[in-house]
Amino acid sequence: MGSRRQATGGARQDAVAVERRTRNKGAAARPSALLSREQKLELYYWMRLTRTLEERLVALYRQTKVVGGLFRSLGQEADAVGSCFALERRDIMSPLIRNMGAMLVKGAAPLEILRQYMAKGDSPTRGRELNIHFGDLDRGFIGQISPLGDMVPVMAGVTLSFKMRGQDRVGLVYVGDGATSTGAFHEGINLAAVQKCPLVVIVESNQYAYSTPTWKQTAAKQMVDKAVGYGVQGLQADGNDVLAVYDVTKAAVDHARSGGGVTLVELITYRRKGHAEHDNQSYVPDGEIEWWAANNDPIDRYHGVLLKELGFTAPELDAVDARVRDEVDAATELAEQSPFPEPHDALQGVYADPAAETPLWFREGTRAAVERNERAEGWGTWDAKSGKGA
Amino acid sequence: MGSRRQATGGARQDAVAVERRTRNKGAAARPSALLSREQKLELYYWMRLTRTLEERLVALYRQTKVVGGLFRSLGQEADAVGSCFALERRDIMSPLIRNMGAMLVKGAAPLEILRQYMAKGDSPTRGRELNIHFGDLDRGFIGQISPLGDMVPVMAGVTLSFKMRGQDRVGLVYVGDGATSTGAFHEGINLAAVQKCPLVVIVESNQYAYSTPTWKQTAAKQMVDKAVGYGVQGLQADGNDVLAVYDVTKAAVDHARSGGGVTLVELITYRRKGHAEHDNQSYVPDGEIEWWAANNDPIDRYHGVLLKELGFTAPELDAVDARVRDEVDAATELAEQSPFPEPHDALQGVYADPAAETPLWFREGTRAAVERNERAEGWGTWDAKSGKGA
Amino acid sequence: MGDLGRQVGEGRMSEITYLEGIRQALFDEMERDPSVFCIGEDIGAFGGAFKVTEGLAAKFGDERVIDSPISEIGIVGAAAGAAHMGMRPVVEMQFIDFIANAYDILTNYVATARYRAFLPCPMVVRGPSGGYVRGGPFHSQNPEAGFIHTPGLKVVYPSTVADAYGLMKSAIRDEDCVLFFEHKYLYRRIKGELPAGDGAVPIGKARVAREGKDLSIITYAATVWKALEAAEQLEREDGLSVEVLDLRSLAPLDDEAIQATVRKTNRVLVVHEDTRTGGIAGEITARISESSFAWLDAPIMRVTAHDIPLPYAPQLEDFVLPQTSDVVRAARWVAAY
Amino acid sequence: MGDLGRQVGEGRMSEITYLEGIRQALFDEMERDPSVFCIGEDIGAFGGAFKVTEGLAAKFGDERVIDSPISEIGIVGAAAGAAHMGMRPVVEMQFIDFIANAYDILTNYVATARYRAFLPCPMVVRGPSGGYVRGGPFHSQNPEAGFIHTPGLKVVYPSTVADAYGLMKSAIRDEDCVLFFEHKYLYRRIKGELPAGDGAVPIGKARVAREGKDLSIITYAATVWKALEAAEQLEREDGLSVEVLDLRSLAPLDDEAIQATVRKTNRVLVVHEDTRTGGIAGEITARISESSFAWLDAPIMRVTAHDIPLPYAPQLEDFVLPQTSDVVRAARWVAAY
Ligand SMILES: Cc1ncc(C[n+]2csc(CCOP(=O)(O)OP(=O)(O)O)c2C)c(N)n1
Ligand SMILES: Cc1ncc(C[n+]2csc(CCOP(=O)(O)OP(=O)(O)O)c2C)c(N)n1
Ligand SMILES: [Mg+2]
Ligand SMILES: [Mg+2]
Repeated sequence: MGSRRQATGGARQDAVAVERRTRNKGAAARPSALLSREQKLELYYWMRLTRTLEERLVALYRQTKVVGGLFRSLGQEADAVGSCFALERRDIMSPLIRNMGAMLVKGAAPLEILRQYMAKGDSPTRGRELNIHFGDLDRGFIGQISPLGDMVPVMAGVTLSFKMRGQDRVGLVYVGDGATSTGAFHEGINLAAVQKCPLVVIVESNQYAYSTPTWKQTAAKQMVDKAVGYGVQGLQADGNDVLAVYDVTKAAVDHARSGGGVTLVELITYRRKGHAEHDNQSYVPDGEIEWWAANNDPIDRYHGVLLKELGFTAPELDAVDARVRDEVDAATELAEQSPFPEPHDALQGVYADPAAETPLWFREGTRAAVERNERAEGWGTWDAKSGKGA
Repeated sequence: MGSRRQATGGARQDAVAVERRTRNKGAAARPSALLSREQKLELYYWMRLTRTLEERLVALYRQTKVVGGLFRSLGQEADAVGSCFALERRDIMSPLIRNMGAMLVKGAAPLEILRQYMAKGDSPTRGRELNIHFGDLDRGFIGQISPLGDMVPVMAGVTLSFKMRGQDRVGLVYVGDGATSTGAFHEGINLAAVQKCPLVVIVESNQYAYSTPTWKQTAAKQMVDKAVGYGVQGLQADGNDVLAVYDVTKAAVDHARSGGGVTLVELITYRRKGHAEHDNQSYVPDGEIEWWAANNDPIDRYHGVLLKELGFTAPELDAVDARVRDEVDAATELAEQSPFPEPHDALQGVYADPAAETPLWFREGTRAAVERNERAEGWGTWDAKSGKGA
Repeated sequence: MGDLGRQVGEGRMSEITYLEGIRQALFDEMERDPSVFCIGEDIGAFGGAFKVTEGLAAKFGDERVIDSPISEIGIVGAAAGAAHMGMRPVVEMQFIDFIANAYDILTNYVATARYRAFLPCPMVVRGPSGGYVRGGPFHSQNPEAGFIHTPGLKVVYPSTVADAYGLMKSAIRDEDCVLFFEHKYLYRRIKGELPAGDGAVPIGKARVAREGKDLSIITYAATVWKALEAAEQLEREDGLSVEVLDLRSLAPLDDEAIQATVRKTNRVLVVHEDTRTGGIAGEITARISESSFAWLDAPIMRVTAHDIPLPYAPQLEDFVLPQTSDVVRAARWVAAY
Repeated sequence: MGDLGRQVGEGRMSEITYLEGIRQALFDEMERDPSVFCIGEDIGAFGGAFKVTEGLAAKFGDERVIDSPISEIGIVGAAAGAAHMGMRPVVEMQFIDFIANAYDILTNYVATARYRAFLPCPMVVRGPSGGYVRGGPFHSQNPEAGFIHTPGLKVVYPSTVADAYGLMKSAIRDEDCVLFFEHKYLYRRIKGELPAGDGAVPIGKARVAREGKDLSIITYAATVWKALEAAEQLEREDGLSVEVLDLRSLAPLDDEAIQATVRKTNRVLVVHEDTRTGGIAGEITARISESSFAWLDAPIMRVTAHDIPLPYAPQLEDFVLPQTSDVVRAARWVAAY
């Protein structure tokens, strides 16, 4: 694996190279140059909120208040936030497990996320689904499911409906570098490409799929190369530069909105935490994580840009950090007070009609089977002597 | 659809352009230049045999002696024959419905094919599977199944086994231009690419998938563009030039054999008959079929090349035609005499163990259920008065 | 009404085929509701492998009758996405056998959308199903068992023209995903009249196809016709009065109708064309056992296909699939028990 | 024996977990037969999401413990191709839920290979299955029903360490494709000893997990343990003598063992964790009805999950899945009938 280790290390250089490529564009041509001062600060806010909220979840996880696994996007906050920031309110986005930042941008509340992770009854899915697997059509995001790739054809259909109805709306779907290997990804992006659906497909090249490095996932030199096989526009950017991410996604969104169809956007980033919190990352070459943490943290980088290039002051940014902490504290307090689901709520809403399932016959208080079966004589009692129910 | 019609028509020019590209290679560099005189004649024989046998099948189909549909490869004979001719005996090939020619090259007998189409009991699948859905590992071909794309991952595994065992063998799998849209194709070629399996994937660009033209199948400009997304070698050739087909496939086979891994080969051809014999091709633009028949028939073209460039004489080629006719006549006679399957043969071999299923209880002579159920009193009789079995 | 409408519409008072019944329902619903659209392979100008959608593209345009790539995952997923946004997609599987390719997205995504995410997913997946047509192992399947097992999906499988028409209407109007299995053996063999009026047939209700008192045959799809044939023969030759229940809906099952016929005749034969082990007959048997054990005068018996991939040669296919004579023989046994 | 062999080997006389039993069988078979190899996502150096294959790559090398792309169709298809050529692949589904993605290639290609093409396809598809672990709708499934319905596939689902070990050996040695479901709730909760000797457990044979005379509970996988708990409680509190039959093999089913227990106790409860409609309990009920109706003193009743996508919150999951108290209550009802 020696030489391959270098290949993984090589991603560093790629990232830098790509960054340069994106940044080299004349500043005026960059959509991010048109962002207001407030919006630029907002980008920082969403990234900081993502990280702080996830850190809070880690604390709750260690207190065993999180039910199930915990998934981090540490080091990928720019990818999620910068891309979703390029959407309009009416656009629809479908996130993956490392796109909590995108969901926040789309209006998901920290309180909702905390309740989800704690499997509370007033969480968005009322305890039915895990972690950030939830959505809201009104706010413009659709919850993922676990089988990877499936959201790509679903978003092909969402955006097909925009086209059919002549709606001025765009869709954006995230897919992991690993999930590009699925048949669902392939069928979905191909269908969207043929139909010229207004869809942006963001491939998050975070170098790993669980423990599997990208070179075991595909022989393609880079994910963006896949665009040509689908006959769609392919763009690539440094996923740890939030403005570059915004710029590239905005270009793709504009392309979609103006009838150009699908763009495959590759964002190059790095997953600094394990697949989930339990994963000890034994498979990561020594020093790799540390390198990214020290040299290419998206929040640190943007913090620097804000101070050094965009004329913000340290107190301004500190104020954002403080606001985020307060919001997460408040949400945590509320979430902890939330009730757990009522067991019987499980019966509601498998179908629109019937609106609820009935409890099965063997459950206390449900004697339908007994009552139906004339000859039934006993329930819950047994006479050992006679060998019959009383 | 007007402009699209031109797109379809444009394939003509593409085909010519590609042909030129392939033919321009220095003749010495062309593997086909190394073929013996006999081999060059053999190529003609296989193409002629394919066509004549299919024509015989049409006759039998009209006599309703064929059970089910009939699938032609008219106009694609060079694609199937030229490509398979590049394999060694020990190599494994997996054909599709329009690769009867490839199967013949690999040793499938006209008699077998006739028996299959007539659903005879001594056909290779004993009446279990349709038409040319059969294989023989000894002769080096594996039978396809209907769900499109599935043979790509299967052949990834076949060639993975070659690699694991250090065998000097290559695999070749055909896939239709339409079937490139399937998840199975994607997952199979990607896996083979990552594993550097010695596999040649031939995409047959015959312009249609059933009634669907290629531009509704993919937005890619050409199928060979898909190679880059899988990080594999991509080659393209005029599929109606049997020597060009041989050359390009031989290059891909050599690449695989020498450890280079997967090649995606696009062969540009044209499906002159409908999807199956019943299909009236109402969806084909006027004149398109006629153009291909008149200007780009692979057998006509090779016939010309043999006479004009390669020093063969008309009597030599006529002799091949005659031999083919005799062989097909003889095979037809035998196939017609073949017995139909015995019904009970259906019970054999779903599993290795148990070796056979038992007939179900309600079948004549099978009273297992009756015998098992003590209280059973009657079988096959009913007394209307008493309302009971006698 | 457009061309197709008139064409088939004229036939309303006269007989149309099962296939035309489906087409007419698609037509009527597309005309009624602009959010209904069709997507599938070769369904546009070509009208589909069996011509079920013939004429629809000409009437409603390419954008509402979409020729798709060969991508069963893609079209089912896309239908789900469009359905979330308020469309009413009808997906054609060129043969229902290929629904296997969409098994994940149907059972994991579509079926659970409402429950896990409160996302409406009103869509229909339809396609030619079933054997007796020498289609071989991949063009003859009856995949209902894998889907009635999936909470969140509905499954219907009509056997008559009126049901083909009426269930398609209800399927398209349903707020959830309905799998609509069409028996290709019946496509052009069965004729019938459409009812006056809307003609929608509610999902979840079985149909007594023939009244009887000695024995009940519970079945659906093509074997309804075999059961009816058998019933006639049994009446003629044995004086047996056989009731035939056509389930029509496989999910949800009509427990009431099943109970009613069982409690009436006290003898049951469950017949289906699908393979035996794990087929829906087991489920029906279990429900009867649970609800009506005390009413049974004989074991509930099953007549089904053998547990064998369906072979293609007529001699073999006929052996593997249940035939009318099998139903007759089995019915005699149960009646005589 | 290599490192893993010694490590686990030493434990042979002492207790090992269910998970270790599976790992040991993989190890022993890979050592015995060089054509055995594993393929799946993250199964190499990482050892798999549940660490079932831990240590195998170190011992047998990357080429025999292959980390694959996220491609369930790809790895199942590749396994089939390799199996044709004489290899013995063992495919891991990271969670068995994702077997849905391979439904086409498994049911259409793999299952039919021998029958339609006389192609041997000896391979195993294995993976963590089942609920009671707060895994939510896509990490808790029991997909056996969709596969026992497919002629050509075998399905096993062990509940003990010895069976996990012994059935894996038989599965790898089988000439056909065996789906090997591993209950993830049992992975580290169940301990036991491996038998001396080869220890292969034949496919198709059930196991009497507890003898009894008043009532039979037929079940498999995690609910075997719930049935045993219930049986103890019923013995203690009601003086009921309950027999528990652990099916172990779901395809083929052990009809003899089922008949034997039914004819012995005359009362049957079928228990499974899978959802109710279309679950395997229906098939078992039908087989009993057909073969042993005359022996039944009570209706065959089912205790199963509710027909609901499995929710994730503990309160909801516990409500939807069958619990020991449900088995107790149901058993009392059947016994008292
Ligand atoms: C179809 C399918 N197969 C396997 C899995 C198990 N699984 C969950 S996440 C994961 C890795 C995903 O990697 P990638 O797509 O790169 O996303 P990332 O976690 O890096 O963001 C795997 C294999 C799954 N969820 N779905
Ligand atoms: C998964 C799947 N979906 C649909 C079909 C139905 N079908 C059979 S052949 C065909 C068209 C195939 O076109 P192409 O791959 O281009 O091959 P060609 O017939 O042109 O050689 C279709 C849609 C199928 N066999 N498998
Ligand atoms: Mg990744
Ligand atoms: Mg084609």
